[in-house]
Amino acid sequence: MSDTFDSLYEEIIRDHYKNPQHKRPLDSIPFVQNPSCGDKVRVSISLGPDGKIAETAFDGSGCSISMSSADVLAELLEGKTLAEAKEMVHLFLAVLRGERDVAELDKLGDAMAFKGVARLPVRLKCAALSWRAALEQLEKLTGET
Amino acid sequence: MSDTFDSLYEEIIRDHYKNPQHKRPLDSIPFVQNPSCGDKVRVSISLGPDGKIAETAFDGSGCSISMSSADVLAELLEGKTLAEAKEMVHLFLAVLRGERDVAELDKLGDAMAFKGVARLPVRLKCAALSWRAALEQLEKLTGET
Amino acid sequence: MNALADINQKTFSLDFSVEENSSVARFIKKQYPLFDQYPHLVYVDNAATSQKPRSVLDAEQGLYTRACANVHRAIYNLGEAATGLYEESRKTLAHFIGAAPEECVFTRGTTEAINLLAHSFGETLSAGDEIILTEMEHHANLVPWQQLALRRGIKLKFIPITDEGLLNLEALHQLIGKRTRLIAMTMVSNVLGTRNPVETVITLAHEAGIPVLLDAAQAIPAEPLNVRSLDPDFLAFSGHKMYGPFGIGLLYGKRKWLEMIPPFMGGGDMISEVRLEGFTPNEIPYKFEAGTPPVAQAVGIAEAARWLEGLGHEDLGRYESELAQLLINEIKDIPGIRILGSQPGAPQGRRAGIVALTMEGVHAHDLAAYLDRYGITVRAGHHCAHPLAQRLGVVSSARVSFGAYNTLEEVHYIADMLHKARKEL
Amino acid sequence: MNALADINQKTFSLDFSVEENSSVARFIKKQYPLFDQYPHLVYVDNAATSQKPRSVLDAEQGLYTRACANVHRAIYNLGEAATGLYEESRKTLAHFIGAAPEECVFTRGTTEAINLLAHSFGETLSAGDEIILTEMEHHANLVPWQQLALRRGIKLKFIPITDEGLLNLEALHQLIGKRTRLIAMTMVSNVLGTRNPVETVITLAHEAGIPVLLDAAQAIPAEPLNVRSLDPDFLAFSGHKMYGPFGIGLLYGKRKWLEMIPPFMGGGDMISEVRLEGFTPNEIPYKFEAGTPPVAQAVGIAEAARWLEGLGHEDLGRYESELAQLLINEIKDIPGIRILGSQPGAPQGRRAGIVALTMEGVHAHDLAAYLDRYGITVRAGHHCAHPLAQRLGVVSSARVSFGAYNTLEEVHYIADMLHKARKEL
Ligand SMILES: Cc1ncc(COP(=O)(O)O)c(C=O)c1O
Ligand SMILES: Cc1ncc(COP(=O)(O)O)c(C=O)c1O
Repeated sequence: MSDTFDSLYEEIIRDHYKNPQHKRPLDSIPFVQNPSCGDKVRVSISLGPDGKIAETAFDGSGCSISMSSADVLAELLEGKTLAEAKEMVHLFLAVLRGERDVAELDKLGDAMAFKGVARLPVRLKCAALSWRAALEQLEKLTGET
Repeated sequence: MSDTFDSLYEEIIRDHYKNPQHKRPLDSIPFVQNPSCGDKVRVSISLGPDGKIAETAFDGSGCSISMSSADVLAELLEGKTLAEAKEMVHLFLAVLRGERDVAELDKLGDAMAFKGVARLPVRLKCAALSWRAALEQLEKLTGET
Repeated sequence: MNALADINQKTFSLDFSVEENSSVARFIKKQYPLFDQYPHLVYVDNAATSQKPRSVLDAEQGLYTRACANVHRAIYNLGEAATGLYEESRKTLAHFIGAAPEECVFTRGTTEAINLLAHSFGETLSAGDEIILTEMEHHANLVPWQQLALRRGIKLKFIPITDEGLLNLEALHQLIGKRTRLIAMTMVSNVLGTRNPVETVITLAHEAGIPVLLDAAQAIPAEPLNVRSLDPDFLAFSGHKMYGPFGIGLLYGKRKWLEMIPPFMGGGDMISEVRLEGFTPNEIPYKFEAGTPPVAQAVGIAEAARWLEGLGHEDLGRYESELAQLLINEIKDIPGIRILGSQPGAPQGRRAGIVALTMEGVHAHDLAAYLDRYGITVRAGHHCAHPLAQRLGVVSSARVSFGAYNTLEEVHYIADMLHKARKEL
Repeated sequence: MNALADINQKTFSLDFSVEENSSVARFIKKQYPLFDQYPHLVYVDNAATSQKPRSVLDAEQGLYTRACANVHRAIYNLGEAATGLYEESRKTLAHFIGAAPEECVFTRGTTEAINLLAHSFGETLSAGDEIILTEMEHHANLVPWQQLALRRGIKLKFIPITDEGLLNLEALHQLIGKRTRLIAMTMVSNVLGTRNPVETVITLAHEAGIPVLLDAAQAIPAEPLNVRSLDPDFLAFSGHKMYGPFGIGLLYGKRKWLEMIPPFMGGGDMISEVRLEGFTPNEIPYKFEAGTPPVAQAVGIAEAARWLEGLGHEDLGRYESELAQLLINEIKDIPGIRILGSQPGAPQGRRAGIVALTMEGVHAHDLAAYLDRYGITVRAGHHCAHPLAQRLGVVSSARVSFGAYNTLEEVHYIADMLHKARKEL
């Protein structure tokens, strides 16, 4: 991966971190935590009348990777069906686990900025945090509908 | 240590092993065991009217080192006072533990044949077995007198 | 002997004659720095520990010289590299035995793995529950259960062995009862060399809903194991007996079991959250890995696994069995010699490359010391299996155990020296 | 700086200026193969693990290439050599801390040592008994006691800390009671760097007849310890934090305690005799060393101890404290920076070479990742001390911790990069 790419990715990550579009105080949703640093995040997902995701928001504290990743996630999920959303989240987590190729992140909008992080076994836990939180919510919504 | 010495030592060890002078069936004395191989030996010490050791015998099963060492021990103790005997046993065990110089074994008759063994951390446990057994008996006798 | 084989063949093969495989072994021996040092050493104490090939030593050193950092929490590159290598090693071992990485817990060795279970699995048992072992267990798979029995009032039962050193499977049917909670047994006896019919035991046990722990310390260097097809619930082995470093081993456990049983040791990495009042355990396998793990040794055992796979793992085991058989043939008529365990043509399984023997009138220590003068390293003692020694009526025996670098010539040489010992001792 | 010192000085000295000691450090750095690989790396995560000097790696390799065998039961020469080296290593470490060899138990590290005690010593306790810890313990000296508390109904009490990160010794008087059975505490905090007044605690405890366990994981690389003068009842440390290998550590225990408490793990070497019905433990220290020990790693940690002694152990610790103090001076005025723990001139003890800090508005992960780009390895997180982090009101902090190879130039460089980070992040 070249330096130019790296800094493009960094730019995306920094932007979502410094100017998150989907961060707002939430409550009554449990936090998901990263035991190794104490970072925590929770995600709320609400469906529209068409059964598609109308709004995704997050809340929490953490490093630039975990917070920007949450913002990217929120942006990505809006407008998707539950099935599409789950597939995307599974794909992202599978890439981080090394089970699928990093190139597949290209399918996930700004999430492609985490290609570099996917090679870092410690930091990928930061990146995964909000996606794990989203998965819990998506499963819950699927159960309810 | 030269080969000539080594074989002199071996000669002494073999002789005590093949033709022990002090081995006979004993009973009512507990065996002392070497956990790493199951070898066991017990030693009986009897005092004469002069308070000196009149007879020492041993009984048990084990390798040439443990059995010859027991015979050497028995030979050495006879005729000694309890105090002298204990000092000798302590010296022998201290040499094996590496706390005193092997050259000091020269003071202990045929026990000098175990100089080579003293360098072998595993086998020195075989050599020490009967001396540990003797020490128990000597302590007991000291308590009684 | 085929001179060509000496040059071209680098893996064992069942298609080879024993002479050809022996020349592979000669080739392999060159990969061992210890044999550079002692070219004439006939090292046949592989059941105690194996020698380590250069690639394993290099892998371990490489971690120290290129990626030395503590794992799991270091954000910096060096730490990411160390964590990556550590987790890669877990994946390599998982692949080696057909498991998922999270089912693989790094331990110091077989002993720690079994103690972990005796505590963690043990905490799920109640007084009166029963565990079935065999009469041929190594102390590592006996004492931890005796300690558990004392702690929690568990009852231990033992599958008896026949005079030939084979498991009496008939008896197992009687032993299995309503309170049986675990069968824990060795796959290969470190004294008898018997390869136990663990497949049959596992089937029987699972029919009765009982989990099985296999002590694979001796099996792992001798045969490829696949936990999906073999289907044990737990499996334990040590790195140092499979050409890997000291201080590392593995406990495999089926996911459902590892998730169910409580953690063993407490400390860093095994927790998810800690308050002064209590803690929440981490997910598997980390829940069982307290404290800084042996990072370099993990990299070493992974390299050993790759090394074993690369040289024809199964064929190597067969070759070692063959050497054992040849040795037995050459020494069985020495007057007063007794070979422990099953004799040629025994019904159950096969004998691993292990031959324990006694020579009448000669103490095993003296035999070992005698052979050592001729550069042959055999172990003498009870081989950490007191009850088995008692069952067989021997105080101590001398044991020859083969590894990947032992040759046919060495077998002949050992046999000759045993004949000589008979005359001279 | 004195150019001569660069060439002649190979040991740290209190008589030296910090510049002179720094040139010793530069000399020492050359003994580390990892720094050959990465000459510009500024490794300051020594509290997590230290790098290993060539002599330690060579000692470990040497065992494998010259004396690789299992220990304690091999009659042959190679086995005697391995056993000899292993036991020599125990003696070296015993001498290093002023103990008798049989009071020194090899473990995987600090964590295993403390878990051993929590089980073995723990078995001598009854419901309602109390153990005193502190609020600044590493999880390794907290979770094992929480587990014990759950198992046996033991009560844990905590010596509180002041806002400055010092132990509140007044409170200790209140905590000691009739049911207090142990005080277990860290000698040096891995977060705050505080060197606790363990001498005072030990005196107090012994007056009340209570034994004391010291977690010396962070203390051992920074100061020579003598268990006869310091007089703890137990002491634990890890090899990998004192320039030794992973996978080895030590538990020291006074003879009377080790003889009294039951064994922990079961297996080979820790027994004297085994029957199917039960076992008799071996003598100390073997009673606590079940299974094949990490032989090569024992040789490695012994070499590390010799290495530390050879370069001026106490003076090295002082030098590291000095570096920490200099770093604090250079960064304390950065806006929004908070240095955790005691500030210059604090009454109790001194600060080890550890500086944990937070920078307002910048997450510790991001700070660590930023510094990593400039080749500086700092740890970010809660440093395995959740309760302490909570007490201090910080989620995670970045920690700089110094070792024998860190120089004054590195301190300046780190300070510069922290200033730069403040501007750029
Ligand atoms: C104070 C303290 N205690 C215990 C430990 C645990 O040591 P290890 O992980 O080597 O067992 C550490 C290191 O992480 C420590 O800093
Ligand atoms: C069958 C068996 N189980 C367990 C062990 C114990 O292995 P370790 O000492 O590596 O823990 C051994 C080796 O001594 C063995 O042969």
